[in-house]
Amino acid sequence: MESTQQVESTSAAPEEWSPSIVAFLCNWCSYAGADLAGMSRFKYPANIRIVKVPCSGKVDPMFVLKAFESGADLVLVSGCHPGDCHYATGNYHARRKLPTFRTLLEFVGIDPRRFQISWVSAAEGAKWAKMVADITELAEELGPFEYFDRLSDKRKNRQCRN
Amino acid sequence: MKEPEQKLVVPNGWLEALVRKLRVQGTRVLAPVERDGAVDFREINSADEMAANYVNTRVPLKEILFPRTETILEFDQPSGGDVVFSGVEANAAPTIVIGARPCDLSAIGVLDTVFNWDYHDTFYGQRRANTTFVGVACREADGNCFCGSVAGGAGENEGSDVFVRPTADGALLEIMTERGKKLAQSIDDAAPAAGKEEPLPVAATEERFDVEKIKGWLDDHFDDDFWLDVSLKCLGCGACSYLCPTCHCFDIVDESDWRGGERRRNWDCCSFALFTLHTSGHNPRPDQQSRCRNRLMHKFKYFVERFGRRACVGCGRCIRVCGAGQNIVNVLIDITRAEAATSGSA
Amino acid sequence: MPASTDQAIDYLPYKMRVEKITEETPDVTTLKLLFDDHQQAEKFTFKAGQFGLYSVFGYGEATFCIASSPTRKGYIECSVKRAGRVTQALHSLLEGDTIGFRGPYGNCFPVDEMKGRNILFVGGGIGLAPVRSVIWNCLDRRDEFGDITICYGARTVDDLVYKEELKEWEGRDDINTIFTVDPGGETPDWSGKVGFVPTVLGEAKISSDNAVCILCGPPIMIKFTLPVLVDTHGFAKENVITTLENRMKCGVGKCGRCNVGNKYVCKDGPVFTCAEIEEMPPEY
Amino acid sequence: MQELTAQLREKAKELLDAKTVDLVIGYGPTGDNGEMTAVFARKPEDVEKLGLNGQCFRNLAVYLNKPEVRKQGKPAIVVKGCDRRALNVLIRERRLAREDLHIIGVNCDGVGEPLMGKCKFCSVHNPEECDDVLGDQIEMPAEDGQFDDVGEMEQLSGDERWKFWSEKLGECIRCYACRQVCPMCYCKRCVVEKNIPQWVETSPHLRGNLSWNVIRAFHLTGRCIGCGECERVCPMAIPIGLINKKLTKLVKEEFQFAAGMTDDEKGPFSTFDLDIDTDKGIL
Repeated sequence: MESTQQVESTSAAPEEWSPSIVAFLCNWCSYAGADLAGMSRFKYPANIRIVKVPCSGKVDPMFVLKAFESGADLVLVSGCHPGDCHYATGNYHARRKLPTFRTLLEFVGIDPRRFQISWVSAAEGAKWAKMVADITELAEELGPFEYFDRLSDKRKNRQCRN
Repeated sequence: MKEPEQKLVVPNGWLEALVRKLRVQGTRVLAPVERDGAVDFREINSADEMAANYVNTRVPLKEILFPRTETILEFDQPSGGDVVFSGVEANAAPTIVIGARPCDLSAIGVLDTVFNWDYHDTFYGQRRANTTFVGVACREADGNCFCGSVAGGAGENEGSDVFVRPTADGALLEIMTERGKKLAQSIDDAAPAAGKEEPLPVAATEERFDVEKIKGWLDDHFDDDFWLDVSLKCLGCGACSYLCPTCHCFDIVDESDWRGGERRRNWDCCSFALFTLHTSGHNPRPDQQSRCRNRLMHKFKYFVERFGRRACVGCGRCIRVCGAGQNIVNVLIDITRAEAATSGSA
Repeated sequence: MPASTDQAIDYLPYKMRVEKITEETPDVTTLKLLFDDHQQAEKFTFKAGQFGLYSVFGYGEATFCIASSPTRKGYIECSVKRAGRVTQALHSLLEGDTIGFRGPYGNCFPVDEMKGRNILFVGGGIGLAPVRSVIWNCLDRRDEFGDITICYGARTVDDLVYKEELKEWEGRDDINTIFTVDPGGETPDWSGKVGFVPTVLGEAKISSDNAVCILCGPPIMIKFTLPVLVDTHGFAKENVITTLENRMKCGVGKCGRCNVGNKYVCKDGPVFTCAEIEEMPPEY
Repeated sequence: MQELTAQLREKAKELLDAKTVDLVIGYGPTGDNGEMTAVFARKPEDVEKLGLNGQCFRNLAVYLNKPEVRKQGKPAIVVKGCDRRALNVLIRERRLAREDLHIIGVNCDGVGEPLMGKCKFCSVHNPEECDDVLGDQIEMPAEDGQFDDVGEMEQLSGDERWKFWSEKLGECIRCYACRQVCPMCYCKRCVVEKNIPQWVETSPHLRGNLSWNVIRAFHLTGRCIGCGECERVCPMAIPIGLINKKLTKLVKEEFQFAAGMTDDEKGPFSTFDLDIDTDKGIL
């Protein structure tokens, strides 16, 4: 949780808004894939803040909600391709659990596109870079995620008196 | 029943005119409004919005003075160990509450005691000072109302600033307080009562048990199988307490993220298993029977011993909302019977 | 019913700074706190036995007695065992960090009534914290009191708190000290006793003549120590004084969770005599 | 009905007399409106408090999770078909051992007046695998349209759904009646009470309420048997059952699963199936 709290503030003025994306990446594949993208000098937007997790199967839906509560405009969970899980079956569970959670969010009125799931292997640096560019563009198109932020509007730019 | 400071007679239509006038002045007016089948206090602009028939509101009057959640402090956490924090003003706009029921109004007396008996709670106090209550005698009660057994009944005027007794062609207004007098100045066509006005009959809430017998039994039966029998079906939720007009327990929590946060005061409930749980794992009230016992004892024994009044006003909400079908009236009837049996045999 | 304080409460804490952090044991830390505002510091007074609510912003408030003596002005100390959310946060503070403090609340040990009498202090584990406040209070006015005996025990040598002060007390000739650790908790160089507090206390030569006992520790220790004090040493229950540690949120008699019967621990306590506690329902 | 009541009392008395069980958890009338609430018969003479009628809509399985009830000894419990499904889930999740429990099943043709929604679509009128069964076998086909209300909600736009739920969930007072009445919500410390870190905010504001209600429903995915108790006990009349129902529908469609039909099934999230699981919607 500490990691998502370190997401830096997006600028407050609306004209300068750019999306905040929180990504939960599997340590064994997507995290390495993102690393590879960096080492390969693939350029992709810097809106993404990465939280390393041991497995996509470890991602509890509460992580996703907490990221939204903390101001994320889009949340991504990325793990190994089916069959490649370091723990044999973690991503098979993630493949049931996370889309179900996305459907639940959609049912209460949250745009399901704000919660993305992907499989990116350690070798797919290019896929990673392209996907981040795509979802950043998507997040820009969707605009600021106000549903949760509107609930916590007092947190924004608060001026304390002493 | 208290003797009013002043009695006024008003014709039909007085309420509509009063609300109109208050709204023109910009005063916030709360009244029972029906939405999706539930009646609750909401802001109104016109008396037409008021619910026509209601026994009582779903959420008790207490929420106007003691909201379910409120910010009591705000803080920012810039990097480093420093924290900037400040108090907040209570949200206490001048408010006129119309259509409150006698049971809920007498419950305000209980809250007044709690929030002022020692330290004076500023959040409660500011709202209390800025709120004027217009109570209305109940013409209808349902099977769960038991104010006649524990409090003054459907025509009790205590706790109101202005108490309304509907008549065939208007209402008899009992002006109870200085705040009430001030509000009365905004009421048009009011004439001093001649003393022969006949208010419409109030709802009958007959005495279902002898409330005076309860404390005597509680005094002697802290350890008793009765509490297990009463508590087994209790689910341990907070519905009864949250919707009780006198229950006032609260929690204080901090909520924050990287941008800062706030300290909040939220309703809490002694039926929750974690309410008294120490971090060490020790729990002074470890099971539902001790928690149910505490809730009842608090209302009918501890509060009486401490502050000289009961903390139950007979609104019946706990019966209406209990998912397990717990009925406090039946419990109290059992207690009074047991007390009668012991005092009879002694 | 104690007299009303007739003060307003807005739950706004004093802003304080962590001046010094002392690691007492692996899981107990003592924080020395200074007021940020000098005027507040000057106005602030408290009595031994009173408590306060310490807040780490973002984590919440927790209740502890003030562990320093009211005779030592300008600062307060609290000793915190790492257990839950707030205590963990208190443990991760650094010197210079901001912390909130509300208080002092509650009643106090009857130090003035103890004048001229012999005093037996009995503490167990972190339970020495409230006792320490009275001990220093009495030691700073040493000539006003009779014999002073301090009996303190912990599970292991490591778990003894205020180790430097224990040494100091042991070295003074105007105090009797009995320090003990539970069997198995001793180290090769441990010079004190080995045994549970009630056992060690039972074997000690203690007179209850003109004496009061201040007893704080885990409930299990109190349960077994009380009969020793009363039956073996002849203390009247009115003269055995302890503190209750119920959970609290407001500290000012409103939030409703610290009650034991019709008593609010935060207002009528936390200091009670064992005679008073015996009259209460067993919900503490 | 009177005949069934007599049979139940006789059975309960027999069990208590023989000390086969220490406690019979059943229904009994409270008050005068005929509503049936939980009765705990601990002595043979208590069985007179037991009864059965068409108002036995409560799901008593929840009481098997309460430590205060379990302390009374081995229980017998009166269940309808739907409640029996709850026992299956509890047994599957190792909360209960079948042999520690005496199950008195009651064949049921629906409860409530008017008939409750859950009964119209019920496929388990006759509880299976019981130690005793009361009443005649009931043949009653389930009506179509079990998920019509879910479908109506799905038809709305996202913004309309958000408006609906933010209004409804905004009313939640966090009394946790929904959790306390749910037979599947047996955690000793609920996720909302875990505070290091505080995952779900406990304040009854929309932000906390939204997280709480979403997580509550999610934790019941593939476990909810649709008894509808959560929605029935909600003092603020929030249609939370609809969220559970959406997940029930999803689990049925995506994973061909219905909770509590047997006591050795694996829940949809404790297993996976390479034949039916797809990468649909995954980048």
